[in-house]
This record gives sequence, C-alpha cells and structure tokens, in this order.
Amino acid sequence: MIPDLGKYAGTVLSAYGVSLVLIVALVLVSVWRARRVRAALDEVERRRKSA
Amino acid sequence: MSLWEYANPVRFIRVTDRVLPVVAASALGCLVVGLVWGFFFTPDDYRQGSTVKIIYLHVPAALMAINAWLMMLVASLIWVVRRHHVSALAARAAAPVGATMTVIALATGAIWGQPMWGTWWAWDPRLTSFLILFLFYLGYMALWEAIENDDSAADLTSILCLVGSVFALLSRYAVNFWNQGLHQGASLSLDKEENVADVFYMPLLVCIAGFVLLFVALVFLRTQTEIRARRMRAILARERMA
Amino acid sequence: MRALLWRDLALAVRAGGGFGLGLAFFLIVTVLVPFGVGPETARLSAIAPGILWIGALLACLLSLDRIFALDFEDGTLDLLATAPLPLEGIVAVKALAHWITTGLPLVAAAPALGIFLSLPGPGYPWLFLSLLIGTPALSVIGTFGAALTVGLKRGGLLLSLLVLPLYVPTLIFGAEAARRGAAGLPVETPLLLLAGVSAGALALLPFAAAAVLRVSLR
Amino acid sequence: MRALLWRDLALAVRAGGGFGLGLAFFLIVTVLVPFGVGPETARLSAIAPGILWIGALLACLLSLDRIFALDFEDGTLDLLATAPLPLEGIVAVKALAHWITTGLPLVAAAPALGIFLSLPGPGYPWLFLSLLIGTPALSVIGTFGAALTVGLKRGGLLLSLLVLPLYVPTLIFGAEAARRGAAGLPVETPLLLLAGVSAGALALLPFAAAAVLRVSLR
Amino acid sequence: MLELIDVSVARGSVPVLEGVSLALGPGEALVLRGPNGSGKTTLLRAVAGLQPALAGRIGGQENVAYAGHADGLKASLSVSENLRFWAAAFGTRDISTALVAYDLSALEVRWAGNLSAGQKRRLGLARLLVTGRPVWVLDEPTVSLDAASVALFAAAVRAHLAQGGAALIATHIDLGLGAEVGVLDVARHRARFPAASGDEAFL
Amino acid sequence: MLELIDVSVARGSVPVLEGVSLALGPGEALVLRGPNGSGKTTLLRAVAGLQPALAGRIGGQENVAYAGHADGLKASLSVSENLRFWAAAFGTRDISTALVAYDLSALEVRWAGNLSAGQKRRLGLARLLVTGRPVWVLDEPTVSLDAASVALFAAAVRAHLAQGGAALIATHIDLGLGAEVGVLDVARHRARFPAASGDEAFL
Ligand code: HEM
Ligand SMILES: Nc1ncnc2c1ncn2[C@@H]1O[C@H](COP(=O)(O)OP(=O)(O)OP(=O)(O)O)[C@@H](O)[C@H]1O
Ligand SMILES: Nc1ncnc2c1ncn2[C@@H]1O[C@H](COP(=O)(O)OP(=O)(O)OP(=O)(O)O)[C@@H](O)[C@H]1O
Ligand SMILES: [Mg+2]
Ligand SMILES: [Mg+2]
Repeated sequence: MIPDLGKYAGTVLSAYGVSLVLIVALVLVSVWRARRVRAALDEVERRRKSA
Repeated sequence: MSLWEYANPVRFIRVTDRVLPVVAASALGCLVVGLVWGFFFTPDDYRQGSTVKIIYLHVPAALMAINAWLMMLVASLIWVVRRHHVSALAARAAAPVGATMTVIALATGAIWGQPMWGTWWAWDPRLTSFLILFLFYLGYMALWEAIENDDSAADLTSILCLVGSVFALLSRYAVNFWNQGLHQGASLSLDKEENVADVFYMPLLVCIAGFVLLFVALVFLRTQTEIRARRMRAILARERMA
Repeated sequence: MRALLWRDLALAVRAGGGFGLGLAFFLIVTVLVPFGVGPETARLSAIAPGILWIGALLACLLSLDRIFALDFEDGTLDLLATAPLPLEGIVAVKALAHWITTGLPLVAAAPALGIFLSLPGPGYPWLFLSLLIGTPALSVIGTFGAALTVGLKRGGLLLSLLVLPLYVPTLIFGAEAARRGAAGLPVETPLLLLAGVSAGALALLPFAAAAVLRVSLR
Repeated sequence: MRALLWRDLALAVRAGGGFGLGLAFFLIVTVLVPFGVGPETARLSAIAPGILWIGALLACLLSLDRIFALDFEDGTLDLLATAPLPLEGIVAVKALAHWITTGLPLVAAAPALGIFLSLPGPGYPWLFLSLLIGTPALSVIGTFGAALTVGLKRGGLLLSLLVLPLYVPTLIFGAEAARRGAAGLPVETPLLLLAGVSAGALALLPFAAAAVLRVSLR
Repeated sequence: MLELIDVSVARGSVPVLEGVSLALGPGEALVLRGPNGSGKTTLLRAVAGLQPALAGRIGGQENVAYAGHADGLKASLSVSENLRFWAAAFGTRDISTALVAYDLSALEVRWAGNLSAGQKRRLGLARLLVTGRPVWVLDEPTVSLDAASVALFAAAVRAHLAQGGAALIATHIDLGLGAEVGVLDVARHRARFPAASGDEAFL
Repeated sequence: MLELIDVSVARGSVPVLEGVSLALGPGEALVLRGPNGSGKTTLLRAVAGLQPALAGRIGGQENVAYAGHADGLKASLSVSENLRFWAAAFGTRDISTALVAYDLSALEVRWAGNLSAGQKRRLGLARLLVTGRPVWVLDEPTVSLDAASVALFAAAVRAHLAQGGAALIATHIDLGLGAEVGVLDVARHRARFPAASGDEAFL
C-alpha cells in the first residue's frame, strides 16, 4: 500500500514521523492536562460546596 | 449581545464546550484526508522526487507558527486595552502550540534540506527568522512561568509580545539583508515555474485547513484549562487564607 | 534626575560596583577565542569583527541585571517609584548610566582588542563607529529586559533569554557594518540601518520599560 | 549531604531556579555567532568546535554565582557552616549539583547545536566526549571561584574575571580535542591531558574551596 | 490629607483586607495593629501607591512618604550621601535636620553598609525627614531600635504632627506616642471568603 | 555548655567589645542588652563560630544553633520543605514538634517566599527546634513578631531550658521570660582605644 518513495523514503518517512509524533504529543499533553485540571477543580469546588 | 461577552470565563467555557467537539472532529477529518491524499495519491515531483510530500506538513506548520504569534499579538492587545482575562489566558494557551508548530516547520525543513541542499541547516533568511521566532516563543513562555501573580504575568507578557513582534519583524528584514539564501529559489521552482499546482495544491489546502482547525481546537481546550487552573489557584489561595 | 544619574555612576565606581568588569569580560572573551578556534591569523582576522561585536554584546548583557536588581532588593526602587520623578525618566537615566559605565568603555576598548584578533587595518574606524552607534540600543533594550525580570528571583539568565532575540537586529547591522568595513566594502547601508534601529529603540523603549516597571513593582 | 544535594536540585527546577537557562544561553550564543561572523558554511564549520566549547564555558560561567550567592544572601550559608557537615563535603555537593543542573545539559545539547554551525561529521563524538570530560572541571573550578567571591556584592563579573584564567587549560585541551576530532586527526593526547586536568581539579579544589569559604564567611 | 474609602487590598491575587476606611487630617496619627499576616504591609503598600487597591478609593497618595521593611540604603554610599540623594530625588536640599533628629551626625561619613542593624534603621527613618512629604506611612518603623532610638523616633513623629503632618504606622509594639493617637485593628477588616456561587470568574 | 573567657571581638577590623566573660550551664539563659551599634551581633557571630574572636577563648561552639538577622529560608521551598532540609542537615528527622510549637501547621504547604514578615520569622525560629542543638544563640529573635507569637517564642525558650538547654539572646525588648534570666549589658565591655605603646602592629 505504501507508495514507492524511492531513494528518499527515509527522508519523507522521518519527516512525517517527527511531525506526527510532535502533534500527537502536543494533543496528548493538552488533553491530559485539561483532564487533570478539570478533575482537580471539580474536587475543590465540591469540597467548597459541602463545607 | 456584544462579542466581548464571550470574554467572560464562564461563558467562554460554556460556548467552547459545545463547539470544541465539532472543531476537533473536523480538524481530524481534514488532517486525515489531506495527509492521506497527499501521501498516497499525489505524484512525485520530477526534481525533488518523493520529498515533495513533506510540503503537506512543512507549509501548514510554517503558516501556523506565524499565525499563532499573530493571534497572541491580537490577544495581548485585547488584554492591554480591555483587560479581558480570557484573552490573556488564550495568548498563554496558544504559545506552546505555536512553539510546537515552529519546531515542526524547522524539523521538516531540516530533514528536507538534507537531500535538497546537502545540509541539515543553512543560515538562510527564512530558516533563520524561524529560529528567532522560536526564541521569542521560548522567552514568552519562560516569562509566563517565572511570574507568580497572574495579572502581572499577563501584563508583562503582553508587553513582551508587542515589543517582540516589532523586533521579530525587524529581524526578518535584518536577516534578509544579511544573507540572500537558498529557500526562496527552492520554493518558487516548485510553485510558480513548474506549475504542478493543482496536483499538489488541493491536498495542501486541505492540510492547511486541518492545521488551522487543530490550532483552534487546541487553543480552545488549553484556554479552558488555563481558566480552570487559574480559578483553582484562586480558590486554594483563599482557602489557605481563611 | 541628575542626582539619580550621579548616584548610579558613583555606585558603579565604588567597591563592588562592577565598573570595568564588563570591560574585563570583553577582554577575556576576546582572549579566549584564539584558544578555542586555534591561532591561525587568516581565520582569526576573518571572524574578528563578528567576535568583537558578540563579545561586546555579551559583556553588555551580563551587566544588565544590575540595572534594577540591586535597587529592587534593598527597597530603593519602591521608594523611587513614590518619589516625584516620572518613571520614564528614571528608566532613561538608568539606561544612560548603564551605557556610560558599560557601553562606552567597550566602544573605547574594542579597537585595542581588535589587535589580538588581527582585525584588518581598514576595519578599525568602522568597528568603532558601529559600536558607538549600536551600544546605546543595547543599553535601552537591555533596560527593558531588566525591567521585565526585576521582581523575579535571580532573573539573570531569563533576562538573557528575553533580551538576546531583541538584540539580533542590532547585532546583524552592527557586525555587518564592521565586517564590510574590514573587507573594504561600502558600509553606508548597514550603518544607516543600525542608526535607525538605535534611534527607534531610544525613542520608544523607555516608555515600554516604564510601563513594565510599574507592573513589576506591584 | 544527600539532603543538600536534593534540595539544590529541587531549588534549581523550581520557578526562578534557573534550570535550563544555562542551556538557553548556550543555544543563543551559538545562534548569535553566525550573525556576527557571517553565514558562510566553510568559515562556520572551521570555528564550530571552538565556538561550541567557548559557548559551553560561558554558559557554565554565568551560572556560577548562583552556587553560593543565594545561600549567602538569605543567611543559609552561615547556618550551613554551623551545621554538623564538613565544609569540604558541602562544597563538593554544591559543585556536583551545579554540574548536574548545568554541565550535563550542555554536554547533551552540544551535538545538536553543532548542526547550526555545520560542525563536520567526525567531530560530533569527540565534541561530546571532550565536553563530558571537561565540564566537571569547569564546575569545580567555578565553585572555587564562587567561594572566593561569595561575600562580595554582585561578585558576578569579578567572579568571571577570576575564573576565566583558571578555565584556560581546560578550554585549550578540550577545544583542541574537539578540533582535531572534527578534522579527523588523532585526539588521544589532548583528551588525556584534559582528563588529567579534570581529575586533578576534582581531587584538590574542593579542599581549597572549603578553606576559602571559611574565610569568606567571617 | 489622606483618605481611604472602603478600600480592599490583595496580596498575590488573594484579597486580605476589605472595607477599610480612614481619614487623616493635619496633626493626626493612626496606628495599625493586627496579628502577623493580617495584611498591614499590604495595606500600606497600597496606600503608598506601590500596588493597586482591589476596590475603593485612596485619596492623597501624592502626599505620602513610605518606609517599608527594607530601608532603601546603598551599602557603598556614606550616610550623608544616602540622605542627600533622597533629598534630591524629592526636590529638597537640607539634610542636617534629619541627621540631628536621629543622632546620625557622628556616623555621617560611615558607609551605610557598615552600620549596625539599628543604625541602618535610624538612617532609613531619617530619610522621611528629607522627603518633605506631609503624610508618613511607616511599616514597623522601630524594628531593631533600642529604647533611646525609639524615643528619638517618637520625638520626630510628634514634631512632624505638630507641624501639621500626619502619620499612618503599622507596629506590634508601643511607640510611646501618647494616648491621642488613634488605633485601627486591621483584623476586623479581614476579607471574607465568598460563599460558593459558581458564577464568579476567578473569585 | 557555653563558656566565654575574656573574649574580644572586632567588626571590620575595628575592635568593638573586649573582656567579655560568661558561662551558660543547662537550663540557663542570658539576655544581651546594649544600645544600637554596641556590638551584640558581632559577639553572637563570634560565639556561633562565624567569625574569629580577636582574643580570649570560646568553649562549646559545637553546641550552638544560631539564628541571626536573616532567616536562612528559601523562598521557593515550602514551609515544611525548608524545615525538613534543616532537620536533615543537622541529622534529625522530626519537624512536627517545631511546626506545632510555632503554630505553622496551617502554613505547612505555603512557599516561604509568600509569608508575611512575622510568619517568616516564626519559621526561622522553628528551625532552631529541628537542629537538636542545646545552646541557642539568637539575635533579636522577636523582630516583626506580634504579641501572640512572642508568647509562643517565650514558651519555646522555656521548654528548651526545662529540657536542659541554654540560650543566649540579644534583644531590645522584653521577652517575657521571667526574672530568673540573667542580663549582660555589653555597653560595659565597649572596646577602649588603646593607649599608645608603640608595640601593637598598627595601632
Ligand atoms: C529548517 C528549515 C526550514 C524552515 C524553517 C522553513 C520555513 C518555511 C516557511 C516559513 C515557509 C513559508 C510559507 C509561506 O510563506 O507560504 C516555507 C515554505 C516552503 N518551504 Fe520551507 N523551510 C525550511 C526548509 C525547507 C527546505 C529544505 C525546503 C525544500 C527544499 C523547503 C521548501 C519549502 C517549500 C516548497 C515551501 C512552500 C511554499 C512557498 O513559500 O513557496 N523548506 N518554509
Ligand atoms: N505572594 C503571596 N501570595 C499569597 N499570599 C501572600 C503572598 N505574600 C504574602 N501573603 C500572605 O498575605 C497575608 C498578608 O501579608 P502582610 O505581609 O500584609 O501581613 P502583615 O500584616 O504585614 O504581617 P506582619 O506583621 O507579619 O508583617 C499573609 O497572610 C501572607 O501570608
Ligand atoms: N564592616 C564594618 N566596618 C566597621 N565597623 C562596622 C562594620 N560593621 C559594623 N560596624 C560597627 O560595629 C559596631 C557593632 O555592630 P553590631 O552589628 O555588632 O551592633 P549591634 O549591637 O548588633 O547593634 P544593633 O542593636 O543595632 O543590631 C557598630 O557600631 C557598627 O557601626
Ligand atoms: Mg508586614
Ligand atoms: Mg545587631
């Protein structure tokens, strides 16, 4: 399925690899931090409401 | 209702919560379509061979790297003039995204340069000004991290962003003056002279749309996070005082 | 205002004031370069104008954190801000004092240090002139950066990170002028551009720095 | 002792602690050099090993004053000196903490920065190795210098002045090793000499630094 | 000369005091009291214009001479050079009254860095006399002072009030200013933690 | 536990005190008094071993825990991290007693840099409890403390003495330690300008 990239296969694949890894990492970090902060804030608000 | 109402943090979160899934889904859609199209279904360039496929990552990333800074500039101005907290936090949220885009443009460019120019790095003006842009991102983020008080941090980073923009522009001209470089030639030969435009152009546009949507989605998400984090800091600080 | 300038200069020349240390740093950087890149004259004279500019820039950079940090730590800055002096004026005086104690000695010393790096003969006047025009810009830009980091614990290196990209245009035009001068090429264009950058920075940055300082002092 | 090391590392990574800023400075010096000396690849690659060594050395140098100055200012050093820890140990731990937070990142980053300066291919491993061997020496020598200047107000630049001559042997051997490596010449001799300098500095200077510190604290 | 109307102040974006109102006319002095951490320093900095108030109005800031925990002295300038600088910064000239009032004449040529803790403090207080400002805002002025110096300080404050000045002083100890001085306990103005309503932006 | 025999001390090579002799046994405390600039700080630094004495003998230096004008706190470490570090440096472990004694439990997770002047001081004093050293040498310990905190401090000193510790304290104010505490007025030991004998090196 992978098209014939010729002698530049390494170049093209590493460019795609690096970019996709960076993008995915950025997305994951953002989502993970969003989840954590959201959970922490909910916890704090709950404590505050009950207090 | 004026546009500024969205600058209320609570309303911002409510609205973006609704919009975010749509934006994220269409970003994913555009990226998949554009990249798959570009990677699998476009021909090789007769001179650059298959390396031309890098363009689908390189150009959108380069565009977003610049646009993210422009967005931060606008958000900083809004904070300075109207003091809407959301815009300051949005600028803060956008910086790491812009920095990542800059890194992607630099990395794909460097990888591309290896076969095309025979070197990973050359002090070409466009490359150089991207490197400077990256330094501005680093300094901007470091300043946010270094200041404890959120409002002071917003003030100081906005002024840095304004002054930095002027100097970034100035550097762009300085660098052009300093070295004529390789990059323009390479890009022109592809776009204008050979005019393989349509084959490469359509998937490229889709990819650019994908990157823009991805940027918007990430900024929404990260701004929400910053708002929540700030609210949490405020509550915790007050609880400790009480 | 005059009193402030006078006091800053007096403090700089007193014990521990750091006058001359920027100069010493410049000297030592210049001396280290041949150890690092090797002693071949041709190679050294090719890089001499650039290295001298970079050395001057770094020496300037390292003395930036003194501009406000000392006054901040001992409470003087708080008191100055409540004194009947405009903050813009305070900032401008501070930048001027920095230039007199750091920039000016560097300008004067650079031609002498050019000898160590075998700077080609025609390069000397242009090196001198470009530094004379460029160092005031380095001082005001640096004052802005120092104002940004004033409240932060040991902002020293953060300051470098913030200021260096701002120094790029000055460095490029200045070093280009010195380089062209050394090679006997025409230098008008880069010198004019350098003067433009300097004038712009001098006219606008004190206001930005004063605004920043007002926030930092909160 | 472990607590001290751990505390120093914790302080370094906290806000305002300055971790990574030495690295940033190294990056920026490397980036500035082409602006100064011009973009020609051949010229850059000739000076690359030397410039990288000098950049690492300066980045190291700039972070030296943090080693004791912060602890001195807030009184911690006085209290540490009265704690039941040998001063030699305190000094050694401080030097180690400095190396971990500053030297090690520089070593790791240097090859990446070599790309910017078109460092020739065979130079990479030798640059890495020479920095790995040389930076510990930079840290202990620097700790000694920091101990000498600890009581002085803003000893920062004086410190540079004192330490730079002490850095010269390390720089000469280190840069020579990297330069020969980049040129494909044999590198054993400078590397061995560099290792000798490092070993000697590591063995002796902590004692000298402790003695100096005892005097500085009076 | 100085007027605070319903002022709230925050430290590190946490409100610490709210609803503070006070007014000082010529010849009046007010002592701020309150336990450690109650917000005296924060309030005084706001009064001196060094940080913005969260809410409320502060009138007469331009009359204020502030002296905080730090003395604003340069270690490598002499006692008289330090004073002369501040006199010039505030547009006055005479420093001899200040030297005499705090018994600093004998120390005049000494570097400020070589003074003892109490001597430094005396110099810091002498600075107020050369500002020529009518409202003194002082944060724990008598720290490190011995009994004789506290008496000098009290005399200086009384003389200042007699000349139509005013003073706002945060302190934990008795200053010997006499009974006519008002006292404000800031603990009563402690900012309350608002009940959770969920609609405030960041609190 | 601590013994000074005929000690002279100098500051910046100027002798300030001479002929100071004192001895502290378990359970004993001594308060140093003297006007500003009389040399209390100088003497205490010599006792703590931070500067050499000009003449005389100081015994028991290794027992000393010193607290000077500066608190030795790291602004970017939390209250408990600061204390834990000092506990480790002095080879002890328990910090909870110290936190309780100075009422710092509520502030435990706060960064030391964000405390008020008095809170910082309390933390600096709490440090003494984790040193495990028997002789406390304190320079104006109650600066910036409110009345309640001074009482906490007095209680801590009394408890320390009851456990067989000793304390040497320079202060200008009354600490409320009770009458059993000795007082030494350092002004009586002021160094005289030596008569010319031609024998001293430079004097
Ligand atoms: C680190 C290295 C590089 C950086 C930072 C970089 C940066 C950029 C930037 C900023 C653009 C601008 C997009 C626009 O203005 O429309 C761009 C476009 C482009 N780059 Fe690069 N580039 C790098 C290396 C390369 C290399 C090695 C090649 C190929 C030989 C290349 C080929 C292109 C092409 C074909 C375009 C497309 C559009 C155009 O402006 O004509 N780039 N790059
Ligand atoms: N940067 C900060 N962030 C959060 N809270 C802070 C910060 N700095 C101080 N605080 C807190 O603000 C409160 C008010 O401090 P302030 O210094 O005004 O007190 P004070 O009345 O002057 O106390 P003292 O008598 O001890 O000097 C204190 O509880 C303190 O812990
Ligand atoms: N570096 C110095 N050189 C010369 N004299 C100095 C130096 N430092 C301090 N002095 C002087 O030494 C004397 C003793 O100072 P010291 O700090 O011991 O006094 P102190 O009793 O602690 O006073 P205070 O109660 O004000 O803290 C003072 O008269 C001071 O002016
Ligand atoms: Mg206070
Ligand atoms: Mg004292």
